[in-house]
Amino acid sequence: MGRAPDTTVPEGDSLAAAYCLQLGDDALIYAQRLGEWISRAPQIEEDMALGNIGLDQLGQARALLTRVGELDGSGRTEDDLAYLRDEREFRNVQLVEQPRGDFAFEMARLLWFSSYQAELYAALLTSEDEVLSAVAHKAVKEVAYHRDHATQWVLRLGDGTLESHDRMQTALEAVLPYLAELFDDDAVSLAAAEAGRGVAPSGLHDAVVARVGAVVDEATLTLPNDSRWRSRGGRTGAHSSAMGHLLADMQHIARSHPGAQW
Amino acid sequence: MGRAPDTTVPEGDSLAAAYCLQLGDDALIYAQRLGEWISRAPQIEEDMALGNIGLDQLGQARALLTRVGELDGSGRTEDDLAYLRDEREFRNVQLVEQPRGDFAFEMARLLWFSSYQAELYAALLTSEDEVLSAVAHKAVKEVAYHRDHATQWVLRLGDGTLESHDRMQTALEAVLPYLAELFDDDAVSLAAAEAGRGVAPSGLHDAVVARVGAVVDEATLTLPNDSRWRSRGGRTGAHSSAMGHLLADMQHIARSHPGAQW
Amino acid sequence: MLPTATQRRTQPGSFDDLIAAEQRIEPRDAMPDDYRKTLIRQIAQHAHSEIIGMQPEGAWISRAPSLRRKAILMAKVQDEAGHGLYLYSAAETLGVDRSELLDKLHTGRQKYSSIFNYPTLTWADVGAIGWLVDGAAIMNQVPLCRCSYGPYARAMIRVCKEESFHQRQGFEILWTLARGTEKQHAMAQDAADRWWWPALMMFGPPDTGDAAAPGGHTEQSMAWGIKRFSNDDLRQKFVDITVPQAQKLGLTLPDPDLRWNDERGHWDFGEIDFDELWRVVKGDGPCNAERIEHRVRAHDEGAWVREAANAYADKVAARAKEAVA
Amino acid sequence: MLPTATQRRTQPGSFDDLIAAEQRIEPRDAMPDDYRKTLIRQIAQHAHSEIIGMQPEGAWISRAPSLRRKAILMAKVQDEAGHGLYLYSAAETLGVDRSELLDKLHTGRQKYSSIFNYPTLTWADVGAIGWLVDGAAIMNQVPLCRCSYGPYARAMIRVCKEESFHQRQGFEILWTLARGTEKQHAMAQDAADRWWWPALMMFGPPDTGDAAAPGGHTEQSMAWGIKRFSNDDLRQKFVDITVPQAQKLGLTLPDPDLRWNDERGHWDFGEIDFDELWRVVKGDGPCNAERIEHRVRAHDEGAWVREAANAYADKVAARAKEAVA
Repeated sequence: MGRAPDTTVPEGDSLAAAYCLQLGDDALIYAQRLGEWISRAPQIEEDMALGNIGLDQLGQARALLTRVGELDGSGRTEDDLAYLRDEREFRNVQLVEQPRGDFAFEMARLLWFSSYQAELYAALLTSEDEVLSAVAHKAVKEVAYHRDHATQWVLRLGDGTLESHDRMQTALEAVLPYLAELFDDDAVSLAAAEAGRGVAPSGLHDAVVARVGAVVDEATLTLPNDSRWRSRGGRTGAHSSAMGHLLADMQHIARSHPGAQW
Repeated sequence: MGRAPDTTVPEGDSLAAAYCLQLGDDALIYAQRLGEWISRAPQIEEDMALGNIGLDQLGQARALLTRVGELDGSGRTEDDLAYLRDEREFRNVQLVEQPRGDFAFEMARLLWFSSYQAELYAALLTSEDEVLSAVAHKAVKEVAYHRDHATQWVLRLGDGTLESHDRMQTALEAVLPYLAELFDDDAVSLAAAEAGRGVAPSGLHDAVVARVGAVVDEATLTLPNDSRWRSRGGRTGAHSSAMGHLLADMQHIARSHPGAQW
Repeated sequence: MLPTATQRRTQPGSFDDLIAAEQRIEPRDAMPDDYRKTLIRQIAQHAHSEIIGMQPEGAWISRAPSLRRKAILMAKVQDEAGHGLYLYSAAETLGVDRSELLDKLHTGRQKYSSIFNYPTLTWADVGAIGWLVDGAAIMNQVPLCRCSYGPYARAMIRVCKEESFHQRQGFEILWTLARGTEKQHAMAQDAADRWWWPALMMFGPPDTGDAAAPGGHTEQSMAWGIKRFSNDDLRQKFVDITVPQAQKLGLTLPDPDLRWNDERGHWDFGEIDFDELWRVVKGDGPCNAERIEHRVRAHDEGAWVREAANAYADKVAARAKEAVA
Repeated sequence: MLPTATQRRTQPGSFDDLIAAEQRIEPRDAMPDDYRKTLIRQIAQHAHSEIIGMQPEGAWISRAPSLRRKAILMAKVQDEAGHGLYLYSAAETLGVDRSELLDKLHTGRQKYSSIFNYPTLTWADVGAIGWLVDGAAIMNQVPLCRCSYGPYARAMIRVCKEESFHQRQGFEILWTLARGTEKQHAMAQDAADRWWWPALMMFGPPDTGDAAAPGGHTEQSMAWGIKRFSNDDLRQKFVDITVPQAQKLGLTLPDPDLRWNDERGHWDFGEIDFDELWRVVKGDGPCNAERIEHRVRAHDEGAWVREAANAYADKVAARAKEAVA
């Protein structure tokens, strides 16, 4: 009667595909959230900046998802992967799927996520997967800009007005439960790291925390570190309640026209 | 080169189907909005009441949409009609698709919409379409309860605290632009009325306004009547920006599993 | 030495005699303070569970994949609101009021069933909650229909009747999925995989802990006729009933140690990871924070409405008084 | 009799001579008050249109049906933000500032193009906006690249370059839909049906109204080198270019009077319902209220961010000063 849960880790190209899928889904879902800012930002320059950052993330997602389809032998396109997978098949961390909050929340998320991506892509420059290394070469410059942008804003908000200081501090606390997941050594990343194609997330932790910590200090803010709970499971397709609605919106038109070209 | 827009009005059973579709879509989309209140109402009794009202609307929708599939010869089920039509094919008025606002907004919408439905179903008791008349027999009692429920709340809120009075007045103004559409004599309703199967919406106007006006008066509120704009086009499938997201959410799972039974 | 609460008799021959005679205690009967407190805590936790339990399923009302299922689900979640109401009313007969209890829920001073801190990831989870979670709840609750405290027992009779209806509906959802497309079957299996162990944890810690030790909570609750069976007995009963249902569904359960034990006449099952239970109970479950935030938001956003209703009721009463005077 | 603004010369031989010589007026040049005011109003309206114009298309970013289209759309809407910025900057060279202009937009004292008060009902509308709305905008804007006011002319050169790119992308969306499934084709046709007439109205009222009468706005703007062609001339040019494009797309246009006139060498077209235009301009369009609400909400929600940025900039400046002192 009994059945042990399936914990098989793929090998070879399938492993590489699974690894690219995680990175691609992070970028795709974050692009989706960033796109929501366009026409809703605090000033027009910021509509443009967040649009730019979203476009960069979307570009990374497209390259990575295309690579997934090449590697896993399924022949799926970037669109098949983005539009025709169900929630349980998405492999992004829960941080990126959280609903758009206020601007401080977005800057807290962006500072952490871009700092994480900066270390990640820097490490992937030497990946044995040439496509992944090429993606990393392009992305590493993009995310440096994202990190810089978030840094500037965290400084302005932290060291701006009383209200902005409070909001920025609250935002740092709001993203806190979602950070541990970024640095979890999931089975796929570990195997990819061992195969010389990926990076063990835990190895990125200290550099990212040091970087973010320095910004937070300079911004006269406090890095919170005590969370009653933490998110888990994004890498195995367990998502938070916001994810289903995000996917419904993203996929609805494509799903409504099976087989159509756009 | 030129092409005149298609303004053909269906006849016979197709007309009856088109008429039932309008009424059914009103009920379906309103049920969808009411369902959003469950677990979010101001008190548990109200979670139950709004759930009940939503269930009644959903029941009406199911009967009416089932009837559509019988009449139009397409053999479509209630689920085909609810889940597999695109936004432009929905025939509900824009009032019911507006996003959930505060509780005062919901009570303003419910008072108007249930008062409209009360007059509508009363008139449909004598429809020559026996199924429609049977639906009306059941519904007329349900919507009397909805109207009573809304009436009680509009009185409490209008004549409650300063804040509730202001919120209720604001809510009456917020729904105002969507009311005219309820009483527009669209081609389908007019033809259905002529065929003895439906009601001309304009004929319901005075009774509804009198009813709502009396409640508003007693609640120490003012019935606003001067709107800079009014909604148009729900009956021909032109919907407001909220509708696409509502449908994405409602249809996503069903669309993601073509042909599946649930 | 002063008498303990249980030893103390509020009215000679009354409470203990009623308990001994398996008669019901009613609100106006005298009762030991600890009995009252134990009941308030238990009934409130139960009521809170119904109210918080609306959320994981309620999240699927807008997305239910057929109108029939949507109607059934709306009615079910609405029933949970109703159960919450009966139970808060039962608690109120013990001299607390609902707003006080809600405040304790909102501020974390009273708990709700930890099972509702797990997320509903797919439509199949709505089925799994009905089948497994309501199934386990019934197992816990049926004995409460004979609870010594009258209002609680009567509320439970109503609740259990509806719960068993919900349990069948959940089973039916999974039955349909398990016989549906390949994706639907996988969805049902995934839900069973995720909900099985948390459902087993709903029966609480094993009967080897402090609470179950002589003189502990369990013994006291049993003596008072509030609890009738041990956690492990109820858990075993649930496993014995549910395993054959899983077989009927054609779903496997995620426990390699699950096998029929002819000698015991029961299903053996694997070790439960109670560390996870405690982690979730202490607040580090996937949805603890979200559930309370959702609940508090609804409550806060509704404050002005409740105030208005009170103000209006006062005005109406004052007008009635004036009219009489 | 006092000289009118146009007759008045601020510096002998300067402004009028530059205009007569088709030279550009630059911010530091003297210019008549009415010229300045006319330009401010026109550039501001143009900038507002870019900013409000982000909404109808922006609403489809989350739902774009392929990642390639999503990227193109995000880039396009972002371009519109950029156009808004160039244009506000051009207006600022005339001595107003952006926050003042935004305030006028938010309070209804300055307008934006009425076309953006129509809703985007389907994905095909994103294509139709690119093809028809951007197409009409380009027709209006290309002559502005030769506008007498330098900063405006230079902004328009950049804008037009990007707009024509957007126009091609819109055409391509419809091209793909028109050759797609039956439902996609219907979607494209429906979009063409709904956007055709509003696009024709983008050229403004016919040249028979007050503004076009001798001594009216049109004549003045032409004399100043701000306007180069009449509304009806531009509209005809647009129809002549667009009808063959519709034929290429395989879409019909919703005008039974549309036919080639060999004699005129132009396409004849039906009468435009300017009552609708005025109704929408006056506020009774399907999305007027929504567009301004959306814009004001974003602005209000961002107020604390802008304040913080200013406060921080002040602090940084103060610290720099201190460091020097």
